[in-house]
Amino acid sequence: MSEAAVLDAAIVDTRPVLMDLKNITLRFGGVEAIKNISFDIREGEIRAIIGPNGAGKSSMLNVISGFYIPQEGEVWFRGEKRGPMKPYQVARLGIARTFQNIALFEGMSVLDNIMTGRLNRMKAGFLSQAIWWGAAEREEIENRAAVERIIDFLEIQNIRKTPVGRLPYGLKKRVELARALAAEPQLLLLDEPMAGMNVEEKEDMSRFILDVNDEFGTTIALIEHDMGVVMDLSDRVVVMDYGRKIGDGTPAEVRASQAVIDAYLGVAHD
Amino acid sequence: MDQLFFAAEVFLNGLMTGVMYSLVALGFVLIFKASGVFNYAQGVLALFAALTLVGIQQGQVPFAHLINAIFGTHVESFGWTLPSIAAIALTVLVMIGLAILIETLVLKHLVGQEPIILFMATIGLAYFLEGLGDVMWGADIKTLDVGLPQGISDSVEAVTAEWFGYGFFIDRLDIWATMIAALLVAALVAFSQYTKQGRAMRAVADDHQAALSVGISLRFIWIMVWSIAGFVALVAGIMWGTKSGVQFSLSLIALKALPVLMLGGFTSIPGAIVGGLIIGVGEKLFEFWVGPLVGGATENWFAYVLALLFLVFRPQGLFGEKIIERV
Amino acid sequence: MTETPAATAQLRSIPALLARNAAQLGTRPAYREKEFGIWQSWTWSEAADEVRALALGLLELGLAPGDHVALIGRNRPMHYWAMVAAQMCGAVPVPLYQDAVADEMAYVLGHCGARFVLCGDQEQVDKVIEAEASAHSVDRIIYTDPRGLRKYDHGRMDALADVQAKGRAARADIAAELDRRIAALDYDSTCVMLYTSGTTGRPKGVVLSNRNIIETAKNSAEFDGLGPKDEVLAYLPMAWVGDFIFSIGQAYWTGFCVSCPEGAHTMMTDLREIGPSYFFAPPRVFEGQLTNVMIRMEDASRLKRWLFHRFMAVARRVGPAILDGRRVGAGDRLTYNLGKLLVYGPLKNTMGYSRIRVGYTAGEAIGPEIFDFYRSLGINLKQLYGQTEASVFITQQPDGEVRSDTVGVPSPGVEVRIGETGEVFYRSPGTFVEYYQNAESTASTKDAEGWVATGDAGFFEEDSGHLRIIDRAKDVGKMADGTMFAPKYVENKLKFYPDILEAVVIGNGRDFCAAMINIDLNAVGNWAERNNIAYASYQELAGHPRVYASIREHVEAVNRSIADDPMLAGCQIRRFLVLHKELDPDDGEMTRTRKVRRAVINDKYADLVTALYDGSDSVKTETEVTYEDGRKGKIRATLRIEEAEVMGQSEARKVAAE
Amino acid sequence: MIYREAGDFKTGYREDGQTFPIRLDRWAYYALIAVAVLVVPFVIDDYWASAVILPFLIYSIAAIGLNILTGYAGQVSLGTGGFMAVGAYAVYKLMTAFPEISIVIHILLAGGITALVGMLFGLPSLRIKGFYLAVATLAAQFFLVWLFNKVPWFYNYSASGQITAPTRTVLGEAVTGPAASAPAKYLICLGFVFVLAWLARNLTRGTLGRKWMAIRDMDIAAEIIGVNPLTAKLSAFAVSSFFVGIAGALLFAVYLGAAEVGEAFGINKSFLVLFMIIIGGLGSIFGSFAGAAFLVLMPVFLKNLMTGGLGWPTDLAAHVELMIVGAMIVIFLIAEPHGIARLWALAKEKLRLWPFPH
Repeated sequence: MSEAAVLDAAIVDTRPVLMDLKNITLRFGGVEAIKNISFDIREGEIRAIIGPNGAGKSSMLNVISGFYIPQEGEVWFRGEKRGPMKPYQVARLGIARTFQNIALFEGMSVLDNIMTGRLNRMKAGFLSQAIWWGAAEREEIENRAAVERIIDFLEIQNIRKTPVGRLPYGLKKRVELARALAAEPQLLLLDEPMAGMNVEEKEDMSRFILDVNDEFGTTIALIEHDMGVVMDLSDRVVVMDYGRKIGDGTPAEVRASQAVIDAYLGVAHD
Repeated sequence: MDQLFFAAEVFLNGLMTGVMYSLVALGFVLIFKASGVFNYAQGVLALFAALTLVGIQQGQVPFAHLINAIFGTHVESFGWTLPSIAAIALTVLVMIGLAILIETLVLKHLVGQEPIILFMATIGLAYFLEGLGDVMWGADIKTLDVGLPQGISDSVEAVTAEWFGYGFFIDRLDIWATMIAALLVAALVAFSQYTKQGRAMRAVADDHQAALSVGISLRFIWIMVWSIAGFVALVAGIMWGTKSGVQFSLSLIALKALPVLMLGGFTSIPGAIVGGLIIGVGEKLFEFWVGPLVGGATENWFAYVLALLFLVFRPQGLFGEKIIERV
Repeated sequence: MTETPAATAQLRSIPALLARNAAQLGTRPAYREKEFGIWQSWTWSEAADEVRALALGLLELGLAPGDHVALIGRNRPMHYWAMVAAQMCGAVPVPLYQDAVADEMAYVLGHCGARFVLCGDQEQVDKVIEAEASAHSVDRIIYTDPRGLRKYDHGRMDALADVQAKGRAARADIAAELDRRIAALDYDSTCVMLYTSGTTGRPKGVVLSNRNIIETAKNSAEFDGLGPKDEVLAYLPMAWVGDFIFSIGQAYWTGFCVSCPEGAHTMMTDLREIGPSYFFAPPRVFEGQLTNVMIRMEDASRLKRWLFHRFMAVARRVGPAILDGRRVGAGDRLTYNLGKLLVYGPLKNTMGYSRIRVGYTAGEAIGPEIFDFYRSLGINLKQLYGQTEASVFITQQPDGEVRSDTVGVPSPGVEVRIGETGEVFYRSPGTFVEYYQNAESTASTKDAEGWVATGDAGFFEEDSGHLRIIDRAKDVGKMADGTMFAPKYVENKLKFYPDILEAVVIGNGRDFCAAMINIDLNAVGNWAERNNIAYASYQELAGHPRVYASIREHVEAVNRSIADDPMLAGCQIRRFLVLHKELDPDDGEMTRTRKVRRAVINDKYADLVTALYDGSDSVKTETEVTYEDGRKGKIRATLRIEEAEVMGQSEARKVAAE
Repeated sequence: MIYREAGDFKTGYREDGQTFPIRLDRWAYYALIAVAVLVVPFVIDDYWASAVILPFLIYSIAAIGLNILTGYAGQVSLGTGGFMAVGAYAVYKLMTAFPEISIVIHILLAGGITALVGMLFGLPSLRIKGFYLAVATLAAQFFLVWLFNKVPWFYNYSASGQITAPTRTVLGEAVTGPAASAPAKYLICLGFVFVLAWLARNLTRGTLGRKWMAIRDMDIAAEIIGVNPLTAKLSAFAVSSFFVGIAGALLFAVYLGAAEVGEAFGINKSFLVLFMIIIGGLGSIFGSFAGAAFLVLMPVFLKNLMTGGLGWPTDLAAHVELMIVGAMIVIFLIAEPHGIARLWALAKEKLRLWPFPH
């Protein structure tokens, strides 16, 4: 903890804080998945959460995305304390995410999957939808146009109408990213975006993540195993181990930190 | 005062019906645990078993109706009457054969399909078996008598009358049925807990791959559970059949077992037992107290509504533990 | 069908044509591009507006008359707009090949002294910046697709959209100036400058005037009755004269619609969606598609294959005749129509040729059976002969007189004569003005009366009056024994086999011919799969004995057919080898238009050549290759050399006699 | 083979998103409508109407309704029969209570009422999932049937306990009651089918449809990307029940004319409709029609074959029919779990690629 504090101090970043997590503790029954963790995410940065398997990274992401409600601690977003909320309400605040083991809607086409990312922007009334007239059709077309921009951005034009069920793993990951982007989130959470990818796919994905951050100025928080990737991508890194925060700072600082080294040498990581 | 005794009597009857429900529900649970199949045909199996039993016992010619229709013959019966034991034994064989057929013709080809598809398949199966039963043995209502004692048990009445000054009316068949069912339930539980096959069965339920890797034959397990289910169905069929004749309505006991499963959980053996008792007692008492006010016949739905309300407040069922959802 | 808008006296420039189209065809589609999942469309009036905005923008950025505007990118409406916009400002558009590597680009940019460069995307921008090291003339870069360029220094760089915005904003002050410049354009002002990929030496900048382009467009459009209702798909390099004639010249003259595919990889699907009515493709495209068709049919069910072959046979017999409107037996006509329903129709449809009225192929000779395949399906595919210096058209085939072995009759307005050396000369309104800053090669190509030497050897058939091209004039040489040596002629015959991609025949001044052959990975690879022949690399496949065997069969078949022609009998191939790598423009072995560079190959593969003649039966070699990303590497290989049976002259005579 | 798609390109998202993007399909669809409206009414007779066409149309509506709930929103329901009963009894009460108001209004209202009941029984779906929910819906089935049986108010205290549809007219033509002619019945049903199918298509292609499918495919992910499960599921139950209710109303008022809840709307109805969408294809409106057609036509065919053709006694025929239907369902599930709709799609793909295999 102390060391992490030191690292925090070492960072000079003027960008305003987008999300601030204060003393988060999360329990499942008796088990403490997250033990009193605090860190912040600044606007426009790429923030990585790393750590060995079972360090509580995914739980942390689930807390941020409102899927788990922590027993203790506060979540501040855009300067406001976030009360207990349903996940879909959190999504509407402008937080989108991808999942560790892909959670696409297998029964729908790539296009429809990405369109679901914009559901919250479609306000047409029931009647309008039923007769497909006015607002409903207009919205459909507008949002389709927006989605097509993302499809173009992620270079998945040729699979537009394919059912996601038929896609290879790497492309599914990309489609999931597209779905998250479609929501035009302020904060984008990526849970192991490169898990199970080959080198080439990893390079592509890294490029996309950087481009997203660069072109749309989206703030990104990501969990990743591959240290190399993390070091290249992220502005700041939080290191977790056994539910505790053992490091926080720029990639360089974190790499230098003894606690982190121990944690990583302690476990076999992929 | 009498009200109370009535209630107690109703309660007892409820318990007995409940045991029957548990028995049928057990059939479901076994199959669901072992093959993930939600076997809607369980009830029809009972009907089919009963029909077969009667047919064999009275020496009917299978498919007589069809044969006559096609060849214009008039075959009806072999003209013998088998002793109940023999008939039952033969019927058991038939049910096992049926289990094998079902496995090879249907289940084998549906491995890995979504549960809903498998469920649909069993409904299709139910239709088929119902038709088959009627075509094989004719659709007329049959009386089944394997020598189970029937009628009001005078002894019980006498004893109770002596004790409480109020004679309980309890059908001897029910007493027997309850005892047999209880026995069977015990036997099944013991089987699944203590025998090799039983453990294999549970292993399959927990993890197909693992089970396969340790060399348990899925086919064998499935045929076994379906045979057991067939046997359970036969017993249930005998009870019900003896009580109210062998006819289509017999297959409806399946529908009675469903809410039991909801209460107890599709995979929990104790759940099936306790759930059965709760439902049995519950619906009898409800009919006893509330029935008259609303025109009766509340058994049709009470069980379901009870289970429904129960689940709304405890989705994991009686014995399930709380589910932590993960992404 | 052809309601070409009335031509009036003052249609003396492309901008003038644009104005006319905007006025007369305002609501008809002018451009389409597949983007964001649909065909984004612009009517002529919308297009005119876009172009004008762009022109104003360029003006605002200080584009001066006489400046050169280089343009590197795939076929996109805005790129065509940019060319016209440049003309409006009195500048000269110079489209470049987008696959050109940096140093090629550097040369061209330096040579024409381009001040403005328009780039399609980041990749091209990077190349230009790299090229600037040697070409200092560039002082403004404009890009179409902003992706990834956000962080670049924008001091001297703008997005095309922004340029248009600038223009629209400044309209009030500079509109007058622009109109003045447009008005200043006349029939002899330069319309475009195109660099010929020159089979030898540095590329030359061919200057084409409005007269060249518009006259040619006019004549050729009338020749085939093109009208505003026609549809073309613009997918060939914008730097190639053909694309300029079709997508600018004819499009602006007749007012038909130009559609651009989403990208090279979606070209075939886009072709199918658009279903053009007027289509041009070099033989390799048709070859590729045919090979593709055959491969896909291989996996088809028995019945389908039977249907296919059955009806294709019928088509081959009567299809061309029906297409040329000649008399055909009622029975055949019936089966043909049935075939149309079951096979030809669907086939054309899946290839995207359902609506083709006129299709052209040129640049290389096309294999007879390939040519006939498409003809027999009822696709009016024709050949033309042309070159950049002629604004394409020299000769072309009129409907009804189409054959695979000729290139047709002189195009309207074109005079053609055969020099005493057998070289083909022409003179036409399309004849180019000059080679930019290269007076002496201009002089050496175009004489005082405006006759231009094509550099090809050929002759007119007495009976039909059709021109037949034998080979590049300078490539036609003499064997040691003095008989005629026409490598291209032989190479083409070889390349007609689907599994031969390229072939280089040598033998000038030698006493026999030898060949180096490139297999077609697509076709051969598939063949290997079907005969389950395992192979790890192109090299291994190329060296496979069975591949060699089938190649030898082809070679010998070719020998036999050559032997029939006493004039060329000497060109039969005695020894050949299969190359271990594909000939590649990036290695300078071919031109960007995929013409073999003999000189380069002769010295690059000198060791192979000697081996072919010193009788050795195998040769070790090491070759330098350039990878897509520009890195260079070496590949080593040991190539086998095999003998092919040749027909002695006497035999040949016999064969001919039989 | 028959498709000619070259040159059939889209220049806008409206075109691209239309129901029949391929020109040929569009024409086929218009042709079908034309035949249904301009030809059938003049050739239809009572046998065809009562044996095939009316049941087909009415069950199509029910199937579409159930498909919305089960196929699109992934909530398995075995209560269809009960909800049809609600529609039937609602329209009966309305017809008899307000004879002066148009039957069409009544039928729509009946749908609305069923929608409310459907939402009520849909509430548990927020806590209960999968089979548990499927079984739970049986509660609706049994309770509703029991209710209409036991409460005389619903059947206006008629001695028989049956409900009988009085004669009602649309544009002066009797569409219910004994006086109704086959064409009139046909046209009113056709009208409802056409409009409802169109509504279903619109709802399933847009925002609501995507919410439903998201919930179906992965409810957790759906909630995390911002879908409110409550509204999504309840809306599915409501819309579905609306369709089913109208189907029930038509079945009783137009087709049967008189009904006794037990045998007209028993659990077998629930299964019948469920079979229709499984065999037709989950999550496909076309599939709903296909399934309805299949399960309406097959029994008719079998009956004619066995009693008419082979001259078997009807009871035997009935039993054999039961066997065959059962077998067909199993076979279908084994051969093509995604139903006729998938078969159709595959066939169409083949035709589009012809003569190529892929």
